Amino acid sequence: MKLITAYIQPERLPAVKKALYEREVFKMSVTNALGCGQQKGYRETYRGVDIEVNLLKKIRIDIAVNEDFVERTIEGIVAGARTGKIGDGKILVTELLECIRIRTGEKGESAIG
Amino acid sequence: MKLITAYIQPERLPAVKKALYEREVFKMSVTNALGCGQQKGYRETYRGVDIEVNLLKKIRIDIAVNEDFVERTIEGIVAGARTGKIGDGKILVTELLECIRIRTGEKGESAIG
Amino acid sequence: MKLITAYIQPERLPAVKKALYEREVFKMSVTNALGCGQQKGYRETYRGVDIEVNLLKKIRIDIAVNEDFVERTIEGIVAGARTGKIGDGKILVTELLECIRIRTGEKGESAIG
Amino acid sequence: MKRSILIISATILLGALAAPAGEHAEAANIGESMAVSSFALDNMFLFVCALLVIFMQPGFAILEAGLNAAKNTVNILFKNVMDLCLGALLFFLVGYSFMYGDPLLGGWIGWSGFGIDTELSEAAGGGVLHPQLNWFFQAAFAATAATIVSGAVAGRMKFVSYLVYSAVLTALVYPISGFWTWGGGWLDAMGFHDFAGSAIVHAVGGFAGLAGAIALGPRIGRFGPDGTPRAMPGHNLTFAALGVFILWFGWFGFNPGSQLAISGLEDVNAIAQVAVNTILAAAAGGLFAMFATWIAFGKPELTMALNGVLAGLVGITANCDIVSNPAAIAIGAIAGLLVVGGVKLLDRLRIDDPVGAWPVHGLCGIWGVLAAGIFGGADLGVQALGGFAIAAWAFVAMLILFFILKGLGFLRVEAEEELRGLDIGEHGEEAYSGFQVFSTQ
Amino acid sequence: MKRSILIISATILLGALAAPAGEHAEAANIGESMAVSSFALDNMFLFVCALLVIFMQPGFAILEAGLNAAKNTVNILFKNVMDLCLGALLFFLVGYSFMYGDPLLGGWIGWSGFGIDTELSEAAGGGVLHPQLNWFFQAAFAATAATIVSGAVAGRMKFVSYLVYSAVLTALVYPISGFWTWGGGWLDAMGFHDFAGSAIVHAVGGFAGLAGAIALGPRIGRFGPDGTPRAMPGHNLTFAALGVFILWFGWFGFNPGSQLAISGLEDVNAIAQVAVNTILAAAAGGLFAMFATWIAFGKPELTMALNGVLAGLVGITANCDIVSNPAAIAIGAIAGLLVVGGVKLLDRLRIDDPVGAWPVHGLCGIWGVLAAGIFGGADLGVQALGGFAIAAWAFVAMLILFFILKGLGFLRVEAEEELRGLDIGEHGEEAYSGFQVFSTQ
Amino acid sequence: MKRSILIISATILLGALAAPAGEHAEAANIGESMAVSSFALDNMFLFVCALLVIFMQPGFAILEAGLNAAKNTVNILFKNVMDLCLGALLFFLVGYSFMYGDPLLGGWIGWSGFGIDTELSEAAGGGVLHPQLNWFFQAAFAATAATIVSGAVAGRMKFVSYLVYSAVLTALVYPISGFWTWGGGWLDAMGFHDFAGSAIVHAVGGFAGLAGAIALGPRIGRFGPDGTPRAMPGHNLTFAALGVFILWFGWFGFNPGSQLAISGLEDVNAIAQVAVNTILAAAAGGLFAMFATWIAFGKPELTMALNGVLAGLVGITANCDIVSNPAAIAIGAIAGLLVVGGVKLLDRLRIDDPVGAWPVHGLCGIWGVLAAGIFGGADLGVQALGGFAIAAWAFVAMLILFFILKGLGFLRVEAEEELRGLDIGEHGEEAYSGFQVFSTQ
Ligand SMILES: Nc1ncnc2c1ncn2[C@@H]1O[C@H](COP(=O)(O)OP(=O)(O)O)[C@@H](O)[C@H]1O
Ligand SMILES: Nc1ncnc2c1ncn2[C@@H]1O[C@H](COP(=O)(O)OP(=O)(O)O)[C@@H](O)[C@H]1O
Ligand SMILES: Nc1ncnc2c1ncn2[C@@H]1O[C@H](COP(=O)(O)OP(=O)(O)O)[C@@H](O)[C@H]1O
Repeated sequence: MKLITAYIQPERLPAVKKALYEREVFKMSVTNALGCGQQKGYRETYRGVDIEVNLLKKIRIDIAVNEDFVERTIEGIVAGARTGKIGDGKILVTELLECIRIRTGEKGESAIG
Repeated sequence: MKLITAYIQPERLPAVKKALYEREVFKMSVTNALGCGQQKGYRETYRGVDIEVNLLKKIRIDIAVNEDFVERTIEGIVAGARTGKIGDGKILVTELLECIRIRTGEKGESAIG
Repeated sequence: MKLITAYIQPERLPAVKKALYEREVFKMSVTNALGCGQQKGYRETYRGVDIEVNLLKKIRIDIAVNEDFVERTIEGIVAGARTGKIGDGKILVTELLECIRIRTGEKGESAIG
Repeated sequence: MKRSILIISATILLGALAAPAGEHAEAANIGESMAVSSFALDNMFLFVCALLVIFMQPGFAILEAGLNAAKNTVNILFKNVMDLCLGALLFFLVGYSFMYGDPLLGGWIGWSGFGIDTELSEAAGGGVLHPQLNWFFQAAFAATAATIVSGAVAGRMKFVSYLVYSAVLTALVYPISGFWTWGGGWLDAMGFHDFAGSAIVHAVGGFAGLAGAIALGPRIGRFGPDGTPRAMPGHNLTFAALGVFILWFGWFGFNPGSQLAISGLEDVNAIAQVAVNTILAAAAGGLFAMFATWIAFGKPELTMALNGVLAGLVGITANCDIVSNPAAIAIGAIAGLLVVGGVKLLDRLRIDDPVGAWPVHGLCGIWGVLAAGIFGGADLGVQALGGFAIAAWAFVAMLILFFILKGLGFLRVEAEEELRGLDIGEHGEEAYSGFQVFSTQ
Repeated sequence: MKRSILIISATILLGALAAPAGEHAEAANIGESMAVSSFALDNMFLFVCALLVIFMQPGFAILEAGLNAAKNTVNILFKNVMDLCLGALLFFLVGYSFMYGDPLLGGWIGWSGFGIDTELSEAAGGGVLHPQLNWFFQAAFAATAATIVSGAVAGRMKFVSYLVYSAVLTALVYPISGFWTWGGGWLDAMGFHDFAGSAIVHAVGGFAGLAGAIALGPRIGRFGPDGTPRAMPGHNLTFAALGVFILWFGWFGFNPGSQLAISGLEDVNAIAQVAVNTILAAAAGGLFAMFATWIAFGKPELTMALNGVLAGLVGITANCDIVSNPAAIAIGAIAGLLVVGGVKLLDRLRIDDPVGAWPVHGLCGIWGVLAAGIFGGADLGVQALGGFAIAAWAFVAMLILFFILKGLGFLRVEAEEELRGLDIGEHGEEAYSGFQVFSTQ
Repeated sequence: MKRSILIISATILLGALAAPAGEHAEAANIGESMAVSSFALDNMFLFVCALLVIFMQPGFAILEAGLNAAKNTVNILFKNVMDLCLGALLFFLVGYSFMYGDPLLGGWIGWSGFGIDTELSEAAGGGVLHPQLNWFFQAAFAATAATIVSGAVAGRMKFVSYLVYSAVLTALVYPISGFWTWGGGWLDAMGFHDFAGSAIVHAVGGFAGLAGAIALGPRIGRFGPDGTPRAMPGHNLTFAALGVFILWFGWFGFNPGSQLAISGLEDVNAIAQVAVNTILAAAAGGLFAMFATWIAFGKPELTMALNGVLAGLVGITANCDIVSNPAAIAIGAIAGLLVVGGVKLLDRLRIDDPVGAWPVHGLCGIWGVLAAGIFGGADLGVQALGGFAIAAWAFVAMLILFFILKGLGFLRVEAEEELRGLDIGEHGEEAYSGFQVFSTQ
């Protein structure tokens, strides 16, 4: 099992969800985050004093998947999130040792879906 | 060492904290998240237009533990969070390579607690 | 590749960012979190009723790095976040299997930076 | 666009003066013009004061919203909006007639037909109130009584039940006890003194709220399994503070306006004293409630100080016309202490009144009519009787209604809906879209 | 610090009375003093009502802010602040003169020089308005018309274009159609009845807003690719509700104040009736809009009920002086239903009016002048003509302006700026620093 | 419920007229009734204006709250509530007596006993003010002066120290310099003109705030190690904008109310001019501050425009009765530019005034009294002297107090408490429970 974590532009979330649904990935967790990357920030002023805003709003998506879903999940996220502009984001993949469904106590691959 | 990540219903947080305390797990980090799973969402209307809300409020808990605490931590989360209804959530377990206490610079198993 | 996750005091964020920049770590994602650890909380009252606040505000930082950056990233976080007081926080390190840049589709080590 | 009749009458007047004959006619004209002038002045005063009282509605709305969880905000706002909508329509239809009509059933209620008069039935003059404006002022009071309750029952009551409650209170319960004093009923005959309504308005609302809080039971998680109270903090204290400031402002329509006229020398004297007593009592209430929390809990607490200000205002309402400035300060200070005690008392009794409607309006409403006896020379026995009668009436009448609704299964929402918030369950609409709001309890 | 002239004149008066001779002089003195008294009373009434109308500005500001996304809050607030700043300055410079000046160009516009008079040109008396105070009252109305639009064009219009629009509306468009009726122009000559401005103020704002919404096109994501509307919920309904309460309060300056005098018996009668009709219509509007959403969507919806209150207020504005209390309830109830229908209609037409400015002010503004015919005895044909003429003027004049701005590329912000929010793009300043706010659409 | 005395007197009057004899008596009666009428009208005007000034308190409260971090909101709200509570009680006890009592110590202070009169000491008439209402109006001014400071010292001052400061200012410092002009002291004797208190109220508050900001030092992180200023944005600009709108509204009690009477022809003329000048100066201030930021920083900034509106209001306060409409626009426009410059100046001096209390109230307060000389014909030398004397008094007196508090270790909270927020440290209560709020600086 793998844990797929993606940081995307906030306004791409609906598109990513749609792309994942089409690929039969229905489960995910979403958090909002601030990101710092190649995308340069923007400037604000407040009462005449400059503020450099270089932590930009991002959305973080976490999806636990079985091995056979890894490829299509990544592909779905890319399909939904890519605009070709700096700031589109990153996908990180880590090994998932165990997954437990709290409601039933099921473990492992069957608990993921 | 393992990193245990759980997504639970927000209103179960006090119960989960209590269950973990009883099992001598005192450290954790909590984030709020939105989740999408088997639990179906609900409908809102705004000025006569339907909104389908399928990202539901969840609480994410991260706990770094030593091997001998893994079982009881999982068991504690389940004890506190389970209601038997859809939406109770998931627990994910990943391998933790290193843990450092910033204050002292301690590393490894002794830094966790 | 490694994924470095740190929980720090909110007011240390600017210092941590500065320390990381000086060490040429420019990319990161920031989330706010609530933490429970050795730092004891504080008490509030609301209309004469006590509230024990033991989930304290923390900032979570996630940084995906290549192997040769692991040491200096950890060192930078410690440099920026350490005050020597309880509550300074923790750094967790996990194995990162894959990293994908959404914009270009690049994978692996070159996608991280 | 129009021109006033008076300029014409003034012209006529000056014309008349040109003729040496008819001096009495002249004088009569002058007298009439002056009467109209006083009439206009008094009705303008009433109009302005009525507006101030109407403006108390948003004060209540955002105070109550601010002192409750974010997840119930739409519900609370909606209840306050409907209190004014329903209140105005029902007080128009029947409430006003019940309250100020001719005595019926041995003086326990009034009646003089549906709706309200549109024309003056007497000659215009100082102290004569236009029936439409008089209704306007009184309707604002009725809506105030109704809206006090919405805070006490917040977070768990079905919206439809609330509408039923609100309709019954403004159409029936408030007008009946109102008739007893202001309508010229039996309490008025006994000399009961409640100048602007500590009991008639506030205790009615406060005790109706207590009935609601009892019938509903506490919110889930408000008391631990062993009965220890647990705080459920309000989601926006800026709104709460703004609400209290607005109420304080509106109260200067409530109290001074209850003089109902300003054109006479006595009226101005009374209004001046009432206004000063009102601000002093509120200030003392806020200050002493703050000190009480500082001593009792170790830190000065804003929400209690805000309640203290309101407690001072409620406490002075019955007696502001008959007590001295220093007495007003004393009355406010005691009210500020009472409200802190009242909140703790409810906690001990495990009654969940999220905004403190009973300590503020119920308890201090009774204190206000008693203080009229203690500091203002009114008959203390009559004051106690009147306060008790009005509070008991509101409490019992509404308790019956709430238990009927409970019996019908209409009173309280499901536990799951309560936990998720009434905004989603009752209205399918959330107050703070886009904001990340925790709802962990 | 000063003392009034009247006490002196009263002394003179009493002195004069000491001399048996000169009784006519005495009487003349009395007449004059009384005229000044009425003058003072009427101007004080106008002053108070003008303040209430000015206070509607924050009502609009926070209602519109609350009904839009958090990321556009600074922009909306700024537009509302500037409506009052620009409005006051331009209505001072030329607007007032266009609206209340001597007829020009065959009665289509007025003019009598820049600025406003500083002195009374006639003898003081009841119903005589001080020119500075009269301007003060009228300027508040002009700013109201302007500010209605800012909600309709929210979330996508360039700030600089909005300033141009606001200047043109208060300096030119509103004064011209205002002149037709209130300035004594051709509609006034035909007997068109619009007491406080359902059409002259509200329909002008509502139809100008519609022109803006059409010229701009909908916000990104407001309609799906297949045209199905998608909700973009407001970020703070507490502000929205508070805004509506403030507007409701301010409306009692708008409607009763339009009587322009209170010193005569007829004035008091009119004001009393107007005030009661105003509150009843608003209450009915809110109640019926709530019922409509309950039946149509299954749950009572707050934002629609709030719009219903405003719809009732707009609907009664033209006719509150000539309809009975029950008719006022009917007018408000129908307005409450109309506003729900109007919102759905715009959705069907794929016009994006984020706060419902057209359904509330445009549609119900027209309804108000028609209702003056249906319930108040005004000539229905003239009412329909007047409503149409005013709405068409505002719509066409502003549509031309908006398309000119569009042609110049000044009208709408870039898509990326729109998605990130106008606060960052236009002002480099965010409204809720520190709060974690989602902006996923 | 009561009836006015006037209807009776009117009846008596008419009765008297029936008798041909005693025409002088008649006339005397008429004169008396008219005097009471004027008295009632003037006192009603004062009452309404006092309410408007009291309503400025929530304006200040939410403006200051909105312009600061979320973590200090409870603290700021609490300070504003206590300014009014303490202010009313202390101004009642001694402040009013210091300010309007008989000259003492060679005319540097007044005194005439504790508390306030309850009865008229002269015959009722136009321009005669009821002592209780006069106090009511003046107390509102005192509370305004006090509350200006709370913004300047926000985010780092101990609550208990703030209470001491607030008590000293309203009980002693404000009344003393107030006595110099309004109490008939030495500045009044020199002909110093400060109609509604640009210097007496606003400069006192602004310079007291400056003293506080200096004594406290800047918030942690406000200036970089090299002294470059760093922005600490306000947490809720909707509250800030609403606060400014409320202040603007309340200012129409502040300025026109300072005429203290409306019953005479001259009074109406003055009030009309004052009201129009007030709105024009505010509008110009907002517009020019916006333009200044647009040119200087590239984007129009809301918070500065809001400050510009207030700057215009403060600037016109001293001279609104003696300048023309165009001069009012010029005064406001200059104030709007001054405020932007003042904010930058403080940044350069590394003084941290979180809401700009000194640029708005201090700097533009001085500008206001100077403008009375430049545009209004007052003696410029005397104006400069008066402005300087008042500002210096407030600054020095409060600086001493603040340094005493500092010496006692009571002035500033611990660094850790400051970082976590004063709401937790001082009050154990947070303003936005449930909302996820960042506090990274
Ligand atoms: N090495 C990293 N570690 C953690 N988060 C990252 C890393 N690189 C990028 N991110 C996240 O992805 C977001 C987009 O990155 P950015 O470099 O701007 O995009 P792109 O890869 O398209 O150039 C960042 O704002 C940040 O949240
Ligand atoms: N595969 C997954 N990846 C990430 N998060 C998940 C996954 N499955 C479930 N979740 C999280 O757990 C929550 C509860 O899941 P749900 O399927 O509704 O519960 P249950 O397992 O009891 O049916 C979801 O809202 C989501 O936040
Ligand atoms: N075992 C853990 N698992 C998850 N988060 C932890 C753990 N230990 C510490 N944390 C996070 O780090 C923060 C600081 O921990 P704390 O124990 O107070 O600091 P210190 O290690 O300096 O004593 C906590 O508030 C929590 O967010």
